[in-house]
Amino acid sequence: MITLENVGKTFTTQDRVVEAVKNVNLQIEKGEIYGIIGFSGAGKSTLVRCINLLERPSVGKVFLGKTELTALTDAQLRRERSKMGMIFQHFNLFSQRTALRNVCYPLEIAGVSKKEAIQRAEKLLKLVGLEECKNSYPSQLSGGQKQRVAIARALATDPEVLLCDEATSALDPNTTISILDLLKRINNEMGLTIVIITHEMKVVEHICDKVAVLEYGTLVETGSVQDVFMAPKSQVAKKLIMPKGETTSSFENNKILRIVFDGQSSFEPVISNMILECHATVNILGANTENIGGKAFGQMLLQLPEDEIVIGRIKNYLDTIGIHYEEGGAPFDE
Amino acid sequence: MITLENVGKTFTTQDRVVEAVKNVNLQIEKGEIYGIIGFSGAGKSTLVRCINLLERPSVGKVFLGKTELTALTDAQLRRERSKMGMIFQHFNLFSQRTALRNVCYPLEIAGVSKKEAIQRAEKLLKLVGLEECKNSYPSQLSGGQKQRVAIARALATDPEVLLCDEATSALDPNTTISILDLLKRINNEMGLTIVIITHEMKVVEHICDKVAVLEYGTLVETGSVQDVFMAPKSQVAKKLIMPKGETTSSFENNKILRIVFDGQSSFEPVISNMILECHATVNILGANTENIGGKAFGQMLLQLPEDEIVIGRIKNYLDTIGIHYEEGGAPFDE
Amino acid sequence: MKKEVLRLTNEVVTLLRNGIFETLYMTLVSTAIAYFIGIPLGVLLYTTGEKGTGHNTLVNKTLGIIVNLIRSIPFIILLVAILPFTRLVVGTTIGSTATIVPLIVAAAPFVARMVESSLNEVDSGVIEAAVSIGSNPLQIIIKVLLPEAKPSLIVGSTIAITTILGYSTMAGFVGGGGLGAIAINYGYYRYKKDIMLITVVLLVIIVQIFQEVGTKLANKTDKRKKA
Amino acid sequence: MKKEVLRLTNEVVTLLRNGIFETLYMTLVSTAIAYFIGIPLGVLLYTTGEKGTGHNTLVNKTLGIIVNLIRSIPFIILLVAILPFTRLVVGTTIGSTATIVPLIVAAAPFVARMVESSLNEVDSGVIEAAVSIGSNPLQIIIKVLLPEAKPSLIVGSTIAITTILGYSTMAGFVGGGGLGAIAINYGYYRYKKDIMLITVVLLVIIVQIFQEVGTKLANKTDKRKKA
Amino acid sequence: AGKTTQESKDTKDDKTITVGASVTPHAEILAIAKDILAKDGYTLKVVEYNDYVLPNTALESGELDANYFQHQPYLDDFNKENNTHIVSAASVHYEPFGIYAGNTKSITDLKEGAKVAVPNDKTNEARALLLLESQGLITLKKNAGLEATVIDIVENPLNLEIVELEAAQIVRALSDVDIACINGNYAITGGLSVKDAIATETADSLAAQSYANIVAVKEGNEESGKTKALVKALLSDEVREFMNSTYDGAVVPIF
Ligand SMILES: Nc1ncnc2c1ncn2[C@@H]1O[C@H](COP(=O)(O)OP(=O)(O)OP(=O)(O)O)[C@@H](O)[C@H]1O
Ligand SMILES: Nc1ncnc2c1ncn2[C@@H]1O[C@H](COP(=O)(O)OP(=O)(O)OP(=O)(O)O)[C@@H](O)[C@H]1O
Ligand SMILES: [Mg+2]
Ligand SMILES: [Mg+2]
Repeated sequence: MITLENVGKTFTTQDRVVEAVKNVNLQIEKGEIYGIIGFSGAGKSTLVRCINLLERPSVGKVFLGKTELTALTDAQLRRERSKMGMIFQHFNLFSQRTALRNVCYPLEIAGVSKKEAIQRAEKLLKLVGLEECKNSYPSQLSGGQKQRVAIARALATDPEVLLCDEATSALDPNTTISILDLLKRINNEMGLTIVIITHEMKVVEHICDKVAVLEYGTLVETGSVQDVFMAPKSQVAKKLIMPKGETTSSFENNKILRIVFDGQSSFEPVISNMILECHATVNILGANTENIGGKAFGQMLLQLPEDEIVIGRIKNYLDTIGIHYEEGGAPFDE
Repeated sequence: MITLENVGKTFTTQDRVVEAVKNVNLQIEKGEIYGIIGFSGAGKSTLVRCINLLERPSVGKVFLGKTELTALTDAQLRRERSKMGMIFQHFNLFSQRTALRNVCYPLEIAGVSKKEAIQRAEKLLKLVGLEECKNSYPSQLSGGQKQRVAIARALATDPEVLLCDEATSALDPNTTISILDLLKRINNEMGLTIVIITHEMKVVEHICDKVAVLEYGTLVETGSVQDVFMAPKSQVAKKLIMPKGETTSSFENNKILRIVFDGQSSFEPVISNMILECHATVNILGANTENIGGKAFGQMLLQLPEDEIVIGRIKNYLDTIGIHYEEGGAPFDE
Repeated sequence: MKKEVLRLTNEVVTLLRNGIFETLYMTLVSTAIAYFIGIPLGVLLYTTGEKGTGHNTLVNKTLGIIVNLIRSIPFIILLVAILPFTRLVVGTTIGSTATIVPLIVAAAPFVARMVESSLNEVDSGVIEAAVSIGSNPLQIIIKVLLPEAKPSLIVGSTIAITTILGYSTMAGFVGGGGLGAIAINYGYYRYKKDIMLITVVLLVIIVQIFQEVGTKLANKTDKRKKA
Repeated sequence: MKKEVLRLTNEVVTLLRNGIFETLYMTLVSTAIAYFIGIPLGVLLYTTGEKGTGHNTLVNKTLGIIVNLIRSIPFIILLVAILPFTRLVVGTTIGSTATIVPLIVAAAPFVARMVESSLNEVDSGVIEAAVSIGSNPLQIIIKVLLPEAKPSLIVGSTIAITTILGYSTMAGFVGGGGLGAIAINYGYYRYKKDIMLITVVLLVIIVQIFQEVGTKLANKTDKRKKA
Repeated sequence: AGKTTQESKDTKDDKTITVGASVTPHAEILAIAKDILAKDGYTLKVVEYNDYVLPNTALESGELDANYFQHQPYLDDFNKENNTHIVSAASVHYEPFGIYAGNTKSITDLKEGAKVAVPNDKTNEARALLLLESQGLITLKKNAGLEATVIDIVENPLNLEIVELEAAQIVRALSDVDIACINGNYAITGGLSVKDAIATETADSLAAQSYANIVAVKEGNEESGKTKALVKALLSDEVREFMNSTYDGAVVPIF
């Protein structure tokens, strides 16, 4: 669907020459959700802006399907652009239009009748949870509301390609998930190709098929999310995917917790869920569990981290899901 | 340090009356790092803007220390404001000033000599990793670079209070952590009070002492991060802190992995780390591990989720840290 | 004496009533038409300019020189120079209607520059947003540039209308009448200070009304600022 | 006949040289001083206005009316009305220097409105940023409003200087000279089309230079747009 | 009158004569006088005005040594209104006023509602109206005299539409009116010939006498060296010769 051939973009300012994008070759297939990650200033926005030629590459070619965008006349380029929606890092909403009329804009351009445009725009605003704000102007919206208007606007004309420059950066986790699910659904149903810049790895994991890692304008790693996230090769990817400081609990103390599964809880990955939800690292000293008729029986000995908050959280979690536990105790010696 | 008394703010637009903030009472102590979370549109930005009276509350009083800000003359208010730094959701950089001169601005206002201001600004830009961009104008910076300039600017005059409206939303995880560490350090060293709006729960966990949860302009929960994150009471807090979709792996299959600790790896929370880093949920069917001279011995039986990516990632992780494993196998029956 | 004053008052009232009418007629009609010409001209100047979406140095320079040419010519000379044109358009070279033609010719380039400067202030981000969707240049102009610049355009038009009202003062040269001509003919040349004063007061009131309406409208139209 | 033309040419050269000098002198000096007065005035209009940081209806309205008052008075009447003032300031009421005084008086309110409209376009976000730091009103004006509006102010000044050059044409009425007066006196009153033409060409060149410099400067100063 | 500061300033440079004048024909006539004055060791500086007020105010304030643009009735009126003290030093010429044909070729052909252009400045307008009255087209109020304006028309049998235009503009608007009253000098610079006029002020008329253009100076300066030199130069044969040859009857010397 999208092909970048040796694309490069250089900015020259008074005292710097920034090669924001360097010799990038990239192939994005139809229906793919392609994540682009990299440190701040890596050139992600520039790269994506090169796709719809908002930024004309200094060198290289850009193709949409079989069409070389970089070789088109203005009129032809406009036709190709109308197949692409874009969500900007800074939203770029029309300040003099209401939320509703912002979403209507691409529909107007596409020649949709006014009535139809409004209907569709209202539906889209509802999808992103903004039906109440439809008559508000951008200056009257919160950051996340603006971002959602931008998302609705980009989706208005059922584009074939959606370019997202941090489409969920201003959204809380819940809204983020619902927006991502929305994108995923459209991707499934309509075969929408999505290019998504993000610095939230969860977003990549949640919806991307492939991912490209940029560093100083260069593509240092590309591949399926599976491959890259499973085994990041480049230093950057490793840093992005497993940033330091995530799993550094200390175990100097000897807080031991004995958990007893007495058939009360169904056989579920209790410990995994606990670790993930409490963001806690525990040391499994011993375990002996059995699945009897879908119920969990047995016990498990955990060494807890030092952090009191985490310990509290773990206990609270176990209380919530109704698992018995005892503090202290030595490793069992069956 | 900061006290809000019955603060409310109502916006009236053509067709909506938005009570963006309703009857908020909040006490933020000196040296505290106070997180404010809530869904998009909850009123977080408005609330924080009420603290330095960028938004004058429709009702209620705002105190900084013992001073009632809402009762001050303009000149007095200016003096109080000069003790507060603010990072805006949309950065609000001076478009006609370079990065360096943006950071210099508050110093100029504070009457610092030009030379000194530049020195300090350069130091700050270095701290946020932007020494190279110091002569670039905002329009020549990436989203994250702009945000970091805004952070440096807010810190320039060593304020007593820092108000952050999503200070790291445009930053990749690594840069986020380094910025948060920077804030934490200043907080420790200088007793800086920080109010931070964020939708990244990790940010709250990483640096906040206390947290307030807003919903439709109302404070539905406040408390130490420990308490709130350990046992969120309100529905909103629960949703924010444990958003759905995080831990829904399926275990319908019967992928079993036997891990053997043969003294090669040091005694560390291998499984916890694996779960966290691979974002995987595994079911611990059985375990028997021993700590002998700091080395791990024993074995563990894990039931893996269905997702091939996750399985791949887990294996890759184990390979990386040098732990042996075998596929298949039944629960051990020692 | 008393009778004289009364008599005068009656005539003066007619004079001033006509003056007000002529002034409003000349100013409003020529402003309207000047905008009708000036907006496309200003848009063209902007879009063919360095930052415009249809950058074209040749067109831009040519247009710029034409605009500057007209702007450089003293109004009286312009008025004379286009007499044949005026006669062609309105069939006469005297009276308020004949004044409107040179007023438009003089005002349109001014308006064009004002429009150009307003468009200059439109955020480049929203233009990009429109471009990225595949809007054609005309759509960008009509649906983005002009609406986004609306508050600034309205403020500009307040300035322009007052300036055009100033030009219309010279209407006296060609028998166009209007308050300005009255002020000059009666107040200035004939030492009727009272008439001059009344006329100036009327002019101030008219300008003030334009200003108030313009400012109110601009504020109301401006959706960028918080309430 | 030939000799006549030659004699004329010699004289005309002197005439035009003086004209150019007088025009530049009047225009530049009065524009400079008009800005000196107009910027604070425009800033005051903006800051006391509805969206300004020092909103004050009374000051704003009063100032607005004064500005409109001066803007409403026909230039010739203004010129006469302030004759005593002119004499007080420059010691004479004839010549280019004497013209500068009424030019300034007429131009300053115009400049004030142009400045006001430029400031109107400054992003409210950056003003908030400055306010949040505790900047006082003067600092906001000098360090934020004016610098942020700089490109727009420069474009505005190009419009203003051309308008003031237009006003200076009327200098002929008071014996102030300048190219405009030459064009009128020779072209309009004496039907010397050739001199008029040369004069107009010179005026166009001058305006064109102002325009080029203004546009270049504005583009160079504008750091908002991408390269 | 004692010596004012202006006078003492004048004496500082008593070889430069600054004269305010209308553009045409006054400034042109002064250009001839300039050469003559040069022989007497005087430098003549001409300040051109398109305006009838400022040359007098500038003269009163001493910035001008003399002016040359007006006639006695206007001056008297000006002195009265502005409390100034300007007097005539000499009468130089007069500009016969004429009615010229526009769309209507003679006065007798004028139809109901015909348009008649007149100058819009005070003295010229009155002159034009008086001329129209003398042709029997309108009747002016008694005593209206030299201050007559359109308002003072009491009888207008043909219901003529009087259009007030800037004096120099009338020639250009000729084809838009039926007839026009035009100053001789503007007629001639505009390409008309005085001979073409369908009616003119007679040289012996009240108007011709009253409207002689004068050299005016500040009271007390009538006998000053500068004034004498200026008057002498203006009333010279060269100037008379120039007027006759250049203006073709539109500017008539009266010396
Ligand atoms: N100037 C305004 N006029 C009208 N409504 C406003 C205005 N500013 C904010 N609001 C409304 O007030 C509510 C709270 O806005 P606020 O910006 O405080 O939200 P927020 O919690 O910061 O959201 P986000 O996380 O999306 O930035 C929203 O519903 C918004 O639409
Ligand atoms: N117009 C410009 N002129 C000069 N330099 C620029 C310009 N635009 C971007 N840059 C530089 O190019 C580099 C890449 O910028 P880009 O916006 O693509 O980064 P990014 O990966 O999107 O970063 P972020 O995650 O912070 O948004 C940065 O170093 C930036 O400073
Ligand atoms: Mg970016
Ligand atoms: Mg917000």
